[in-house]
This record gives sequence, C-alpha cells and structure tokens, in this order.
Amino acid sequence: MTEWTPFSYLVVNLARFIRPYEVTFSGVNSTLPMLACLLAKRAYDFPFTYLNVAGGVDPLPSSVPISSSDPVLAEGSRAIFANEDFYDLCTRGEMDLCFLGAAQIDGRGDTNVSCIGAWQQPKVRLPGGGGGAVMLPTARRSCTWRTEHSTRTLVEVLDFRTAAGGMYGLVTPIAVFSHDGVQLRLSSWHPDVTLEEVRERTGFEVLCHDGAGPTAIPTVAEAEALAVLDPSGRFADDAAVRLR
Amino acid sequence: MTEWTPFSYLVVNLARFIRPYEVTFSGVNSTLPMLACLLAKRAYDFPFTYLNVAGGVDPLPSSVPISSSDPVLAEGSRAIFANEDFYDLCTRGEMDLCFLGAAQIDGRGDTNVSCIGAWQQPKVRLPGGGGGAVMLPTARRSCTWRTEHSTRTLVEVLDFRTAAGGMYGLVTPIAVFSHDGVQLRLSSWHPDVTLEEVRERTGFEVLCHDGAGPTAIPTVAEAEALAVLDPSGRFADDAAVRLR
Amino acid sequence: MNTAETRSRPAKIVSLAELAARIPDGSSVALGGSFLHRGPFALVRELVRAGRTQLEIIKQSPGYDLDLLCRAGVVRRVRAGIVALEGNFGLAPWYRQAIETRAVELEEHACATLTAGLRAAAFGVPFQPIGGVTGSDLAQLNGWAEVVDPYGSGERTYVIPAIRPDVAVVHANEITSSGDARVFGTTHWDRIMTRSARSVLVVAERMVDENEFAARPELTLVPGFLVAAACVVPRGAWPGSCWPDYGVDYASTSDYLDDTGHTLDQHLAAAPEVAR
Amino acid sequence: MNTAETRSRPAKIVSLAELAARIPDGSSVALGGSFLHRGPFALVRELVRAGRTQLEIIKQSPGYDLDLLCRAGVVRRVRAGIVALEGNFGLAPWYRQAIETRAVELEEHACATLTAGLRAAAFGVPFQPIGGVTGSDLAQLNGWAEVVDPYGSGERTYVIPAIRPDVAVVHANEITSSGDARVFGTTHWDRIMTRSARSVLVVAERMVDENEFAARPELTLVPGFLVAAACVVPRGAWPGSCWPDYGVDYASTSDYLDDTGHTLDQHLAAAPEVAR
Repeated sequence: MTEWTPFSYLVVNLARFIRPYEVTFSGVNSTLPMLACLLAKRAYDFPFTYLNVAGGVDPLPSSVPISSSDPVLAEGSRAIFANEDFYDLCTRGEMDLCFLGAAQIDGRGDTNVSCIGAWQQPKVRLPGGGGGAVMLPTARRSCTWRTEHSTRTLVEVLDFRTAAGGMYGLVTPIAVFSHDGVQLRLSSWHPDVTLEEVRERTGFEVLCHDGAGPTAIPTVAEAEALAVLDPSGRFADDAAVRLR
Repeated sequence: MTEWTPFSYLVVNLARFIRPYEVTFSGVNSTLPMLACLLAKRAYDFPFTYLNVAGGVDPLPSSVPISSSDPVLAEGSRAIFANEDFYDLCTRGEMDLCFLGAAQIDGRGDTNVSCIGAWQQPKVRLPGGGGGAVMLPTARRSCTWRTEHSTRTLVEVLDFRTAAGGMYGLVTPIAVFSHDGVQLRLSSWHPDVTLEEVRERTGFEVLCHDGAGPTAIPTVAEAEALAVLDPSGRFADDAAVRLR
Repeated sequence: MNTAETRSRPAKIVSLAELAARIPDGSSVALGGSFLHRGPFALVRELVRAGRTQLEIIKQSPGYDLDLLCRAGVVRRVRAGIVALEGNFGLAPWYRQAIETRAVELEEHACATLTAGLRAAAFGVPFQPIGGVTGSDLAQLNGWAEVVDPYGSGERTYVIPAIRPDVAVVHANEITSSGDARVFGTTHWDRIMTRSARSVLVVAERMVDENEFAARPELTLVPGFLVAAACVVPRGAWPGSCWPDYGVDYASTSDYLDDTGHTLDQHLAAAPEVAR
Repeated sequence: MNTAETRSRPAKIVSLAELAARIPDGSSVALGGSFLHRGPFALVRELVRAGRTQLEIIKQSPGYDLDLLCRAGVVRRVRAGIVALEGNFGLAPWYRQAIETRAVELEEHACATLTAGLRAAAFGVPFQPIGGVTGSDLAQLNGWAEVVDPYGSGERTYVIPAIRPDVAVVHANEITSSGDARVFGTTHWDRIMTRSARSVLVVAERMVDENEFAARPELTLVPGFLVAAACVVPRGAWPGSCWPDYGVDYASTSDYLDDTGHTLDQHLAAAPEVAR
C-alpha cells in the first residue's frame, strides 16, 4: 500500500499530528485515534508518551481491541494512569495532544457531541459532553476526525456548542485541516478529490494554508505499520469510511 | 495494676472516648492516642475502625512503635488509607473521633499549636497547624490531651487560635473534661487529687458536669491491655507524665 | 450521610437480591466502570428484576447499564458525560429514545465536570473549581457559575456544585469477607465515586482471604469500613469485560441490541447471575 | 511548566549530585514523606553539600529534612503544616531557632490547607475550597478568602490559592530505568506533590526491571514520563525509615540533634550516600 484508502487516510493523517517527546491521549469511542497512536509508535522514529483511557502509559497491547477503552490497552504498561489523573494532567496544561471526537465541527474548530436539533427537544440525542468541554480549552492541542465529510458534519453553525477552543487539527476522508489561531484552514486534501469538492462538501468557508495541496502519500513505514495493526482489514471494514 | 499511674490515666481515659462502630483516627506526634486506640482494640468488646496516619485501617502491628506515624502501624492492614483519603473522610463529615494534639487549650476547647508569645515574634515556635484547623471543625468529635496540667497549658486566653470548634474531650494527668456544647466541663478527676487542685491548676474557669467525681479506676481489661502494649514501661518512661 | 451505626459494622456479604434491596426507588446511584468495562452490570440487571423505578443514574461514561435501565423504565434522571455502547455499537438506543421522548431527564456533563461535582462531595465542600468549560453551551444549560479568583490573579474559573450520590456501586475483581475491594487495571472513576457517595455497595468476581489483601494493601481501592454490603457474582460484569478475567462478550451485547430477535427478559435470563 | 522538550524524553538516571544540580538556588521544593518516614533525605543532604541557598521548602509534615536545611542556612521560606522530629525528639531545634530569629519566613498551614493549595495546582485551577478552617487565626494570618456558595446553599467555604512547587522530590522504594516509581505502605503526600510540581525528581532504594512494574502497574505512584530525573541511593531515607526495608535509626537521629557531640559535617559524612 503506497496510496491512500479512505481508512488509511484518516488513521495516518491523525498520526501525523503526533510530535516527538509529546504526551498524546486517546479516549473512549476513539478507534481511529487509538490506531493512529499505535501506528505512530511503530512508524515514526521518535519517542512520545501515549496515554489512553484504559490507564495505559506507552502500553504494549497483545492485540488491538475493538473498544478503544478496552483494558488490553494497558497491557505492558508500567503504570495505571487512571481517569482523574489524565484529566488533571490536561487541565493543568501538561497534555500536549488530545484526540477528541465530534459529531459537528464548525470553522472555528468548536464541536458538538450533544444533539442534532435543539438540546431540549433533540431530533437525535448524541453521546454527549465527554472529554471535550474540559479538554478542548486546556490541552495544548486537540485533534478531531469525522468519517463523513459533508455539510452535515462540517457546519457553518453548530446545533449546540458542546466544547470550544483549542482545536488544532481535523481529519476527514478527503481533507486535513489545521488551525491558524482564528479558524481551521485546509492543509491538504486527498489526491483523488479536488479542492472544489472539499469546498462543496464543507459547511464552513474553506480557506487554505499557504502551500496547501494534495496530501503526501503514506510512507512505507506508515503503510507497513497500518498493515500490522489491521492485517485482516477488520478495522477498515468496521470503520466503513468512504471517499464519497 | 488496678489503680492509676499518671501515664495509664492519660492512655486509658483517652481510650474511653472511643465508641462502638465508630471511625477513630490517630495522627502524627500522637503516641498516647496511638496507645489508646491499640488499647481499646484489646480491652473493649466492641468493634470500631482504627485509622492512623501510617495509612493503616485496623492494623495488626507486630510491635508498638516509638513514632506514632511509623509504617509498622499499617502492618496487617488490608488497605492503605493515605493522608488525602483520611482528611477527605473528615471534611466530608464521616470521621467520628479524631485525636489531635495541642500546646494550649482554652475553656471553649479551641487550641494553639503554633507559638508561645506573638505569632510574628514568638518566644517559642511550636510545631504548627497540623490537622487541627481542618479536622477540629469537621470531625464529629475530637479529643486532645496534655501531659502537663497547668495554667500554662489550660489557659484562659490562647496565644494563638490555631484551631477552633469541635473539641469534645480533654485528658490530662489529673482530669477528664468533656464539652457541653458551649465549653469544656470537668467529667472526672484523678482520685489522688482534689477538685480544688484541678481548679487551681486550670487557667480557664472549671465547671463540672452533673455527677462529676473521681475517675473510675482502670478495669482489669484496660490494665491488662496496657501491660501488653507497654510491658517494659518504656512508653511510660518516655512520656514522663507526673501527677504534679 | 453515613453514621457510625450503619457504617462500621463488619460489611455484610449478601445475595445480589439483598444488595439491590439496599437501593430504594428514587435513589441516586453512581455506577462504576466505563462503557462495556467492569461495570456492576449484574446489580443493574437485578434492579430491573426488582422493578425499581425513578432512579437517578450518575456516571461519567455509562452505556449498556444506562441503556438497559432506560429500556426497562427504571430511570427518572441521568447525570452523565458521554453515553454510548462503544465498540462498533454506536449510540445507546433506548437511552437515546428516552431522552428524545423526554421520558428521562438529562443533566449533561463533561466527564470532568461530573468528577468535579463528585470531588466537591468527597472533599466536603459546596463546589469544586474545574479547568476548561469556557465557551461551552453546557455552562449556561446547567447554570454553572464562574467565580473570580479572590487572590487577584484575574483568572475566572467555573465551579461545579457538589454531587453526592445516595449510593455508589462498583464491580471489583476481589473482595474480602469484610468488604474490602480491589480492582486490576484502571480504576475508571470508581475511586471518586466510592468517596463521594453516602453508601458504597460492591459486586465482585470472587472473595479472597484477608491475608491476600494484607500482603499488598496498596492495591485496595475501597477499605471495608466504607462498604455497606457486598456480594460475589462471577462474571457479573457480563456482557462487559472484567480485566484480566474476561473480555467483552460482543455477541451477547449484539443480542441485547437486537430487539427483534431477543426480548429484554431473554437477555436478563441469559445473564451469568441467573444462568450459571 | 513542563514542556514536551524537557519532559517526555526517557528519564535520566543520574548521580545524586546531578539530581541536586537540578534544584537551583531560590527554587521552591516540595519534599515527600512525613517526619522521619520515607523522606528524600539523601537529596536534602546533597543540597547542603552543594551549598544551595534561598530555597522555599513545601511539605505538610517536615522534620529532620527541614531542620537540617535550616541548620545549614539553605532555607529562605517554609510552607508547612506541622514541623517536628517526632518519636521522642520533640521540636525541630534549628527550625525553631530559624523562625524565632526570623532568619526564615514561615507560611503556616494546616496540613490539609497546604494539600488544598497543591490540589489547585494539580487540577489547574486558581484556588481550592477546603473544609474547616473556620475560627482559626491561620485564615486571617494568611489572608485566606472565604467564598459564598454561588449555588445558594448559604454555605461559605475557605479557598486556598494554588501552590505550585518548582520541583517535587520523593523517595521511592523502587524505580525503573525509565523513572517509573513506586512506594510501599502509605504514600504520605507524595501523590499530590508529584502532580502539582512543575518537575519531579525521585531518589530510590533500588532499580528493578521494567517487567516487574508491568506485572503490577497499579502499584506505580509516578509514571516515568512525569519524572525529570532519578537516582538510586540505598538507605537514602536514613536516618528515617523506608518501609519495609528499614526503620528509623534513632541513635543517628539522636546524634544529629546532639550538636555538642557531633558537628553537622560529621553527620553528613556518616550518611549512607557517602559512607557506603
């Protein structure tokens, strides 16, 4: 694999937000960031601290679990860094990178995980608050993802602002955004789509970073790491990510 | 031993404040309460929970330590209930009885462990705050002790009010006081002293509870338990408590 | 509030039915674990069997437990952070329906704001400052107050009012006959739950000798004097995991969600506390 | 504040002198342990040998450590709850003298108010509510503010401003080569110290294989990624205890206090980190 699949595009581009020597966290309901963190440990030749919601600190899981909070994610860990501990780490300003889910993201990088429609009378009740409202403003950087890139998910106006501030990166099956301090800007897009398509499928105004262009294809190390983590393609199947 | 020694008077009368099924705590710098708790476990035929500052919960120490915070006091414990945990237990209102040291006690049961003389220019700098300012107002009951019963220790006016409120019991080598909701009142006194002597040696006005009289002599069980805890009289020697 | 009369007596090891009987209708109940992992699910099912109603459920990350209780009509109110089945199961359908139809009242939290409220209760203070929250609509929704730092830093911080559950129920790996409990792997939110609730109940995989706890007392999460009652239910966290004893039973979880193929009664009847 | 550059690199195992070199003059230093038990005393002595000055010492219940540092003129300021040698040794004489002569500035706390300040720092909030304190002259002395519950309970609570040490030093039983640390018996105040300080240093009795930590990760007090540097000093908590390895050396503590029979240099020269 040297070209993107929609699934690999998401996992690898999430992994690319991880930086050397940082403390990076993945939580519940976060299969793709979990895979991204495990991929980064294999594919990149720098150390970083991987914390997860199972209490693991740089674990060596014997298998990759379906649930991103499965206790197998603490296997091989030399400590249990439990929920209160990693939240406190974040609120006191020592969490470098949090991966946090979202149902809707707006152009400022604020997120909604609460409801579609009005909060009091929702059309869809979503999972709810989770880490965001506390972690998004206090982590040094946060990244989110959507498996669907559409004007339903990348919106001009959130149905509810569950969490605000601090979003740095966004990865979808067709695009990678990063924040410029004011708003999310397009950093790169899937080589098989056009900038015009990204614009059409995004609810907020798409502005580009200088030098934005097609996303660099996976490195051999990235491709190999993902193949090891998902040898049967089960995670790719479960994620059911499509380009369109 | 069926009569009081100054040492046994202190230890046994502290133990007598412990009630069935309660949670009782002894801290640092608290050899006599430590002995009182260990004595109560042996001498009284009711259960209670004994917490100590070494993290022990109903421990079975292999020896009685000189330091009342010695880790031997967690031997045989099935849990380590460490400092934050027992303080929180107290502040949320679930600590039944705290033993807390004091240098000066006034008639309201407020205590000074900070200084003799003015705080800013002390004649004697004392150990300081410790548990009192937080535990005294929040424990259900607290008890203190002095190995010296004098107008220097039981005072009309504290040099500094380190902690206030919630003091229930006071034991000295010659007297046992308990609080009536307004002030400490004399419950009983050492059979070898007179009420007049207690009054003379107390800095605050001594009022008596109804039925106050000479303290009942140690029971056989109390005497035997103390003999087991201090077979060589080392603790009695170290405490150097005198009737006068 | 615990009193000496109810608290310090040696914790009773009781049956699951007796444990459930200690949670009357209308109680506020904190449930341990997270999503499909080490939740006190046997006790949750027993509350359904007992026909309990009007409960307030408190948990940062409920899933199967809350969904089941909503499905069975046990719940009046929820205070939660994130609710989902997780794995590949997505949203909790009966919970979702209960909220969308307003059959159940929701107090939506971030996980850490719920923890802050529990901390306030555990610390014996009326409120607890929490980082973040700024810009979230949850603050206005819940009426959370901002307090200016009285020490002149210019900082403002949200404070969360104390949340004191009537009872916390946790699923432990091991207990002693005195009710001491310990868990392996992450404690999830169990520690703060057992410190904030008025009463603590424990379901455990197995009972071990007290000497095993005394040999490594650092591992004990809840000392027995804080535990009102406990019972042993092997595989009681089914269909969830209890590390390291067993993992998630995905097939049974899937069956639970398949209400055309399975009734709630069938699901309850297949549980280890009944079927074994 | 920790940065990724200084923090996440594999913790360095260094010499005691190198560990002390990470605490410059004027630092605020939280010291682990309590009284004569599991204090980082080898590091404290090394600070004296290095001629460190103007330190702020933060500890709920210091004793030998603070007394030694006052005796050697290392201390500018103390934030402490209760200071004593304990055992039968009573007051800490050089500390007492330093305060009485105003050579050292004291911020007197209750142990739990100091913990509250550390909690505020650990939680990333400007202040921390604390139970009690009412009626204590410490409130006015320290200018502690009372805040009215904004949720209308009518309760007032004292709040303690955040206390964020530059560095926390703890004495552990065991470390790994990555700096993970664990202790046996009570953690004293070490947990909150290691969460509130900008940097964490560890002195340990011994190094063990990482697999030993991985076999029982629940016992780890401080994961290595939080530890800036560590060193191994067998019997480093002398003359205090380090459970279960050794108890208090009362004779040596007594010698320390006997300044007619022993000089400070003699005491320092007798320490295990030198004499072994």
